[in-house]
Amino acid sequence: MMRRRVNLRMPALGGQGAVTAAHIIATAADYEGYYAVSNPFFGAEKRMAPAESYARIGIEPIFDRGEVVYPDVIMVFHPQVITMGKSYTMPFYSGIKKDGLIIINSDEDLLTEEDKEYLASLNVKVLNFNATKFAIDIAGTELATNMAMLGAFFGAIGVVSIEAIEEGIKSR
Amino acid sequence: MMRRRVNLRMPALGGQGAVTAAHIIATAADYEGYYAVSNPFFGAEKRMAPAESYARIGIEPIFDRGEVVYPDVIMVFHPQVITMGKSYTMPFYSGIKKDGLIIINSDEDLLTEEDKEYLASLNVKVLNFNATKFAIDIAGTELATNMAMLGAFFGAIGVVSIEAIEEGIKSR
Amino acid sequence: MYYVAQVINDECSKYNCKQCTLFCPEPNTLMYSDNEHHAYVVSERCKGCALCVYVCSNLLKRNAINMVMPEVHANK
Amino acid sequence: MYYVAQVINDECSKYNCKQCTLFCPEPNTLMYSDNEHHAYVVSERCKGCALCVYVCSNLLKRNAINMVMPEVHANK
Amino acid sequence: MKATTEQVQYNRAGQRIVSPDYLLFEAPRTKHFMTGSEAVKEAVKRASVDASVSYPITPQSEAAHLIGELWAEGYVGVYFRGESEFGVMSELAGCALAGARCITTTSGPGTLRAMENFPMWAGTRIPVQLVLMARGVNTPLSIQPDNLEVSFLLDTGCMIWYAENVQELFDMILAGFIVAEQPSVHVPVVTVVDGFFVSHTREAIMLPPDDIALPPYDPYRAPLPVIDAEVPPGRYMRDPFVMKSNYISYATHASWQWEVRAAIERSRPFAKHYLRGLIEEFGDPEAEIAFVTVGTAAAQAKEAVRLLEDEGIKAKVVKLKTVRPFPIQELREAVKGVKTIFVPEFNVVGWLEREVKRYLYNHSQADIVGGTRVAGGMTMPPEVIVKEALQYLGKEVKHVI
Amino acid sequence: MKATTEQVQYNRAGQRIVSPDYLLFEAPRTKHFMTGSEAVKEAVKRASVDASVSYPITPQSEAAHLIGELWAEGYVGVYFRGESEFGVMSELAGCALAGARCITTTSGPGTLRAMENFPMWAGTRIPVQLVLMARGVNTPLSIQPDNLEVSFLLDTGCMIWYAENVQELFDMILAGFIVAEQPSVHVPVVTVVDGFFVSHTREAIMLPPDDIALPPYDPYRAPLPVIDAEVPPGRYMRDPFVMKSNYISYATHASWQWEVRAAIERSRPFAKHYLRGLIEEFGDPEAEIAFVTVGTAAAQAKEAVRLLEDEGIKAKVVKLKTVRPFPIQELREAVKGVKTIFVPEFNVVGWLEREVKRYLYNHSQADIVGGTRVAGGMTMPPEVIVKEALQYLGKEVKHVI
Amino acid sequence: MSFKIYQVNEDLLDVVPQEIKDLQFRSTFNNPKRGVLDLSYHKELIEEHSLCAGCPESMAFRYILASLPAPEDTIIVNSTGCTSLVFPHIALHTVHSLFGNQNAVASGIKRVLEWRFPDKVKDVVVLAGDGATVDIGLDCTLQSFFRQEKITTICFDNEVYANTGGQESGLTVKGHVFKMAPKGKQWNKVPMWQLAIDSGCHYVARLTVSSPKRVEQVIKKAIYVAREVGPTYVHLYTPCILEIGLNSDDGLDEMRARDKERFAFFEYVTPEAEEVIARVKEEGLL
Amino acid sequence: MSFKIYQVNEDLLDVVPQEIKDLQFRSTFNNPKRGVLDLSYHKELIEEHSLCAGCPESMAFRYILASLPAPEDTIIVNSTGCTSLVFPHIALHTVHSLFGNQNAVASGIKRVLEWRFPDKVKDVVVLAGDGATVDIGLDCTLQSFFRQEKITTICFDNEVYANTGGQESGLTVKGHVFKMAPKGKQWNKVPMWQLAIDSGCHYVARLTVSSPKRVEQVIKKAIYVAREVGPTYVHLYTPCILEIGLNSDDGLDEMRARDKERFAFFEYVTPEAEEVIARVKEEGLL
Ligand SMILES: Cc1ncc(C[n+]2csc(CCOP(=O)(O)OP(=O)(O)O)c2C)c(N)n1
Ligand SMILES: Cc1ncc(C[n+]2csc(CCOP(=O)(O)OP(=O)(O)O)c2C)c(N)n1
Ligand code: SF4
Ligand code: SF4
Ligand code: SF4
Ligand code: SF4
Ligand code: SF4
Ligand code: SF4
Ligand SMILES: [Mg+2]
Ligand SMILES: [Mg+2]
Repeated sequence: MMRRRVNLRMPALGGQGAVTAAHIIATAADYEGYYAVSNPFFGAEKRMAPAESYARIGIEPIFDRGEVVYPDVIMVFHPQVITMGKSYTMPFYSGIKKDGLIIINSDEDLLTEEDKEYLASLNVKVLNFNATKFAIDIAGTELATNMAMLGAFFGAIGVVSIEAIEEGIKSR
Repeated sequence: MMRRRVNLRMPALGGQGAVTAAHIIATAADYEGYYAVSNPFFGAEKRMAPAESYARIGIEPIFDRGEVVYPDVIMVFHPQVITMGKSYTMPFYSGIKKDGLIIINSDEDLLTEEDKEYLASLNVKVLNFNATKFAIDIAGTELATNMAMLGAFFGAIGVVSIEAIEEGIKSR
Repeated sequence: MYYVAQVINDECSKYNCKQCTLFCPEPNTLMYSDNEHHAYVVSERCKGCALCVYVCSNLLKRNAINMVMPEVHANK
Repeated sequence: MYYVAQVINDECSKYNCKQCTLFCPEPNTLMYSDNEHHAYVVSERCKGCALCVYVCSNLLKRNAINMVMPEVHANK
Repeated sequence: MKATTEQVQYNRAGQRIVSPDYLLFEAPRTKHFMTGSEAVKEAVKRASVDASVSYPITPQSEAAHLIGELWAEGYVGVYFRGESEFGVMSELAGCALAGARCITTTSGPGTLRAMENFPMWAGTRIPVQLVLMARGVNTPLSIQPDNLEVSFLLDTGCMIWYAENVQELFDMILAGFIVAEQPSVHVPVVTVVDGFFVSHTREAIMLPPDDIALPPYDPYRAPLPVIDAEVPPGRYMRDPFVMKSNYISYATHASWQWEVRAAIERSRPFAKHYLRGLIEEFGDPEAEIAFVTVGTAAAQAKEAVRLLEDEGIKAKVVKLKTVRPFPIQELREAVKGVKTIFVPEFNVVGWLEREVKRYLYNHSQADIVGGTRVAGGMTMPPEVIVKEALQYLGKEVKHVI
Repeated sequence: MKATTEQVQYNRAGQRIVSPDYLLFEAPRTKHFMTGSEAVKEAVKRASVDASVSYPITPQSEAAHLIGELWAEGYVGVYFRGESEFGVMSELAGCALAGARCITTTSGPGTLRAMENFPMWAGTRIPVQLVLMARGVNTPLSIQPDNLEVSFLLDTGCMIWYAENVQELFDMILAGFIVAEQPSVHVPVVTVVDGFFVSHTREAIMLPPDDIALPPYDPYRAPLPVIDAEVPPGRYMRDPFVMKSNYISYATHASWQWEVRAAIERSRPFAKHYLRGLIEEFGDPEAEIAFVTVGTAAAQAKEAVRLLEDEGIKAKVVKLKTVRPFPIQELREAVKGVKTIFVPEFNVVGWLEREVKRYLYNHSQADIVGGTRVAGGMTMPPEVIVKEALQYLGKEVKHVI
Repeated sequence: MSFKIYQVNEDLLDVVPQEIKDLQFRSTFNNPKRGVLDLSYHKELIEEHSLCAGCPESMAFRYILASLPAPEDTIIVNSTGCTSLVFPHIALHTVHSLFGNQNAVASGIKRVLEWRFPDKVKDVVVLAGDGATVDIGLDCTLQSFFRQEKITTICFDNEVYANTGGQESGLTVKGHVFKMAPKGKQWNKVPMWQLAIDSGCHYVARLTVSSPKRVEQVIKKAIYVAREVGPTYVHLYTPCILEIGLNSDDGLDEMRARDKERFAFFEYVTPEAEEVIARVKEEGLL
Repeated sequence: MSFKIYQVNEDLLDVVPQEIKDLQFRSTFNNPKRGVLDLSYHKELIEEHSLCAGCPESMAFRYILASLPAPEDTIIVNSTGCTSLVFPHIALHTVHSLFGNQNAVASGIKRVLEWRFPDKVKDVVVLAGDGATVDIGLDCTLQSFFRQEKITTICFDNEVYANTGGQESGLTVKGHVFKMAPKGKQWNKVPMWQLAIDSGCHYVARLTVSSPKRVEQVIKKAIYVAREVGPTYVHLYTPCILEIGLNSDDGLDEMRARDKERFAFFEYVTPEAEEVIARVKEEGLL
């Protein structure tokens, strides 16, 4: 995925660490020599209430800020984002750009036929990945869900080095 | 004294009743069929501190308001207005118009030669009248000083009827 | 965050207690059924705080409620 | 308003009291002269409240200060 | 509640209820002589007011005292002194939310102390009336007239009206309730006068009888439910969605703000009717010199127009009675053909000049001059206005001052 | 206190004192990655700050916490949490009067709660710095970015500066102290950023080392005596004549107010130097389309200019770094030849559009369009700016969104 | 009394959402004997909320709402804070205005309702956090007590500004390290209950919300006294588990620990209030 | 200590006005034993004022200024009200800012002076009316007590808003008819001295200003305690003769009458304060 700019949106629930994830992504990209900006959605999020964060990565200076209205990548941190509509946008993929990517923390397929048709029309790839289960299995705690999601992201886009990712995690 | 408008300024000390006097004058003039407006100087006057009030009388609607900067008549309610400079303008007669009138509550002549020359150049008449003494003599209290000053004013300009003056006093 | 409460109906039915229903912080979530003689959890409403478990297990030693990982159902 | 206080020096000198100087509400107005053994009024500063008379006459019954109509002097 | 010939209705003070038009335009009037503060009392007395809360500050205190007297006399339902202007404006919000027709008064520092309440009022859509008797704000302290504070209120979402004199103040207060309470408007109205120049000046005023009054406020016609537990709240609050969840809050907040401004726009026809136009013109309609002004500056400018006439120069005054809504079309119309516009103001910043330039940008070629400016409390002598105008125009200053 | 090579001086935190020019322009810088709130900390750390008082409100709280940490670390002399924004701004006034270099932060409702303090600050001539992280004001409640509140501050007598991003915020805070404390200026400075868009956004920033710092504030160079009982008070107070006698108060109040505005004018050369100009231009200098903006709206407009470029349309951004003083000449110069000016803003009222029209009245023939407008907290997508602009210009909207 | 406003038009019953119908058919209105024991069965007046999982403030909300003697004629005034995330979900008239002005708004509402409905009982209850009540809102709070407003003020004391991320408040205990108090708070917790007593409240209580029944008793007393006598004040300890670093199931334990010390149950009653309470007890409403 | 700032340059002595020279040669600086007895002889620190003739506030001012232990290092913070007509005439550093924010401003000043001059004593004294202290300024006042600011707060209680023409204040007694209370005040006078105690003041006194010596003692104790321990509060009854309709010579009589009832002298001292007072007495400064 080589674009002039990659805009990333991460709908999650309060307490899942999506803000941290966005900052790690941006820091890593910055370390790697890209331009990068990250920010959370601007709310007073409580545990279990909707929360969202964003990262922008590019090859020229980035002025744009605020919530990502037209994302290239969407990472859904919690199934309730979809099943209970705990999302800042309805549907959660609103604004997704052509050839985009969606990663959902779930084994199960949560999309309707309608959703799928629409996404297919934009050539958006959808990846189901149970990050929570992965976190429990590997790290022994569901609190590592955000790290697992990060892994999936970096794996999928593959432009940032391991060293940079470590730098991003350290700087938190 | 027949002018399209008569503007009256009354420098006094807090507690002397100059505000009441202005209102009586204006009410009386209104009753008599003139256009009239009165107002105090806009301060938080304490007993013995400078205080000032104003009245405007005319034969056409009066829009002008606020302190009288260019008076036709000045009534000085207390000698300290002159001797101790307890006046909002320096000298107390600043802005006086040609052919104007000044009434001072004092037997004594409190003006300097310079003052006199200037006032003479504008053909301003100066009347010394010990209203306080008059008030004590006639009403038995120095608190009637403002009434005595009023008397002097109405006497000097002579355009408002006794009935109107009574109306003005009643309306307070 | 990822768990919800579930009453072990048979355990609960041994008592006529209702205590946990008073301490759940969520409204309309942990209720009692007189017919079935046990408490029950409206799991979409449960936030998984586990206070009910504290009440039932730690305070009352009844161990009639526990936390489970819920199944995710597509909202199709 | 139109009066100021004046100490009756001879009366005041009978006492070594200074009481009125403490109760005058005006600063630097009613002072005491040790040399001349009596209080004195700086009359330009006096506001004529007559509290000194209350102190000297009503409270102390000394009647050594009273209110007078001041002379007006042109400030030429 | 309509007052028809068949069925005479009375308010809780025992006054006969008449239509707003009757009270403002038709009822016989008699002449009185009084101050602006007293005129506030007379207006409130005829306005079936339910509640007022006061706090002292010069120059509005007297008006507030007099409203208190109306309470003691049974004309006002609820009245008390609050702890500060911040408290007062919040107490008044409570009164209005509970369904009362409300009025209060303040000045200068009081306005700023209460500041956070005004956008809250507007957003809460309560048709509260604030009579603002403008004075200077600290620092340095000044208790004298200066209308800088009005600048701070322009963007609060309240309607801003401006009365020139005692008579206009009386009439505007009555009109204020009527217009603010229209279901399609229902936002607060700030009725401004210059402190002292109007509040403390005694002049002639024509008043309708005091045994008639406006129809009482009907909270059940309000666009938002009244907080009285007599109507369903649903799951609703005055700032509803915002706290319910963040993700629709921005849209709500934005649309709500737009709606408040739209409500002000919708007030135009009502204001036009009850104020007899949003502007008043004085002087020579053909003049190429115009003074665009509000309040006392308009009064002073009128005297200046007379003086200029004496000098053989044609001029006119365009007095704005409302600043929010701003009489955009009326102003553009009124200054057609005008070559020089002076905007005399009682403040140092020239907020009215800014408004005038904004709305005349690309709608007039006239020179717009921000002056005469007076601040801190002095009057604006007509002689000075004339002198400054003539100097600007390069004309000889003949008139003696 | 000059830092010469001969004599190295240190502030009370043990940092080496360097000249403002050295700190801002000459010291070597290294890249860091942080939020706007963290950048506030970095700036304060290098500013020899004496005192700060805080009150929590989103989105400024974090910046305030971090200043507190600097206090705990010994970089700031006095720090505490006040009881409300009203209290905080008054406490800070006390700190400044007593001779401290002061900074605080607030947002939206906090600004309004403290409102009365700002003209008081200006009139008291204290060079306090307020970092304002703009957010919406009630009602309805919104914690999200919206810069309506800036409109309320424009006429307070404070300087108003506006930073676009994390880097600019850092530099402006340092420059703010230097300019505000000039003896010929000596008024407060409000350094605005859009809340969240800057406070909570993490991006790259170049920082000078943190063992150097600005020269400490010298209260004895202030134009008014510091309240420390070390200099003669005479018979003097910060609002002197006013209370001494009414009769000179109006003149005092007026001249004092004029002087505050004159002080802001006198800040121009200093601001120009330390901010490297009062405006920044981006895009095609010859463009006939210009976006005149501040803050985040400038950032978004820059992206829009890029998109327009993709569409083959030339446009530029004129970003104002200061609003008070307003860059009048700079703006007039920058829009020479421009046919259409858009003023995108993060509020419903268009206060910047009003300013732009005021200052361009009779100085430009360009069409001035108040838009794109976003309020209540949403971002302003460049795609939307482009769409609205093209629609206004009657051009085809090719760009996909 | 107007609980009828919750009755849905019969013709609409099939289109109205279940949660609204539940309010009509499964809630407890029009019954002054309602209480916390209803919580096990009945539809509550809070639909849901977005407070943290396990937050004791939520428990307090449930108990208070269940204990109102006349919810159908109760107006709730709140302030900004975590609690304000609950109000939009409450099926009563609730008002949010500004942070800290809650007692001023409530005063206005109460007085106007007394004027508009002289023959009806309308209870006005203020619910706000410690920051709202004791810091920024202290003037409005105490002045409403001084003025003898007939309202009940309930403070949710979580000893911190929670909603803004954990800053020291006036009710934080001395020495505790929070944001804006990085060296630990330098001064004592404000004894708000004492200030309430000296400011003219007729019923004052201090407690944790560890005992639902006790909360019910206190709330009922406070409301009945406010109706007839004057201001009443209830100070509830509702710890912010998030900011003091507790797990979501620790809140009750924390409160039970404090029951034995700082927040031992404390009640103050003036003689006029005593009379009302005695009468209400006799009537079986307490 | 900086009383030298009052010393006029010798070369300028002949052009400096007498009143300034008097400050240098006839005032009592640099002497902690100064007191009200100096009033009979020495140049006062108030030059003149525009309060009403006979106003007891003026007497209070004279006593307080004469009693400051270190006027040359004292900052006075005031508020809006009748008292604000006096401050421009005081030969010390005085600050007026806004109505009711006096204790906030004073807190800032005190803390910065402690930071700037760690080795010097700088006394910060607040002087304000009842409206400023107890109504609009209550939050700032009490919070400065809570925060344990080392300042002395003096309230001039004339039981009314005098400067704005006589409106009811929180310190007006119940039933009194004033403006804005046309049916008489509906609620009790606020027991501010009690609130000061609850709020953490270490020395609290309530008295009229009928006895200059007593005022001196109280002011000195309050300042010495504030220097070392924490906030102190002095509540002075200074009746507004104008608004209660007394003659200009009635003020003293009115205060002497109240000395026997509502304003009977009352003092509260914490143990820490007691210690300081005892030591200062030993040093002969009290
Ligand atoms: C004037 C103003 N200042 C600050 C805020 C920000 N604010 C909102 S809630 C809050 C803290 C509330 O604390 P508290 O009252 O204790 O309630 P909690 O969140 O702890 O339940 C603050 C500071 C605001 N909304 N308005
Ligand atoms: C914010 C604000 N509100 C109101 C005022 C008006 N005001 C000035 S002095 C004053 C009364 C002062 O009363 P008090 O503090 O008791 O002092 P007193 O005049 O009685 O000595 C008032 C209401 C003001 N200056 N600022
Ligand atoms: S506490 Fe345990 S036993 Fe009691 S009702 Fe709840 S689940 Fe059943
Ligand atoms: S886990 Fe918490 S929310 Fe869920 S039922 Fe138990 S107490 Fe209620
Ligand atoms: S009170 Fe009387 S006797 Fe005593 S000093 Fe004064 S004038 Fe003299
Ligand atoms: S009359 Fe009053 S002002 Fe004059 S000296 Fe006596 S006490 Fe002082
Ligand atoms: S932040 Fe604290 S008080 Fe707020 S909801 Fe979470 S636990 Fe409760
Ligand atoms: S109005 Fe009252 S308090 Fe004010 S100066 Fe006059 S007597 Fe004193
Ligand atoms: Mg709290
Ligand atoms: Mg008072």
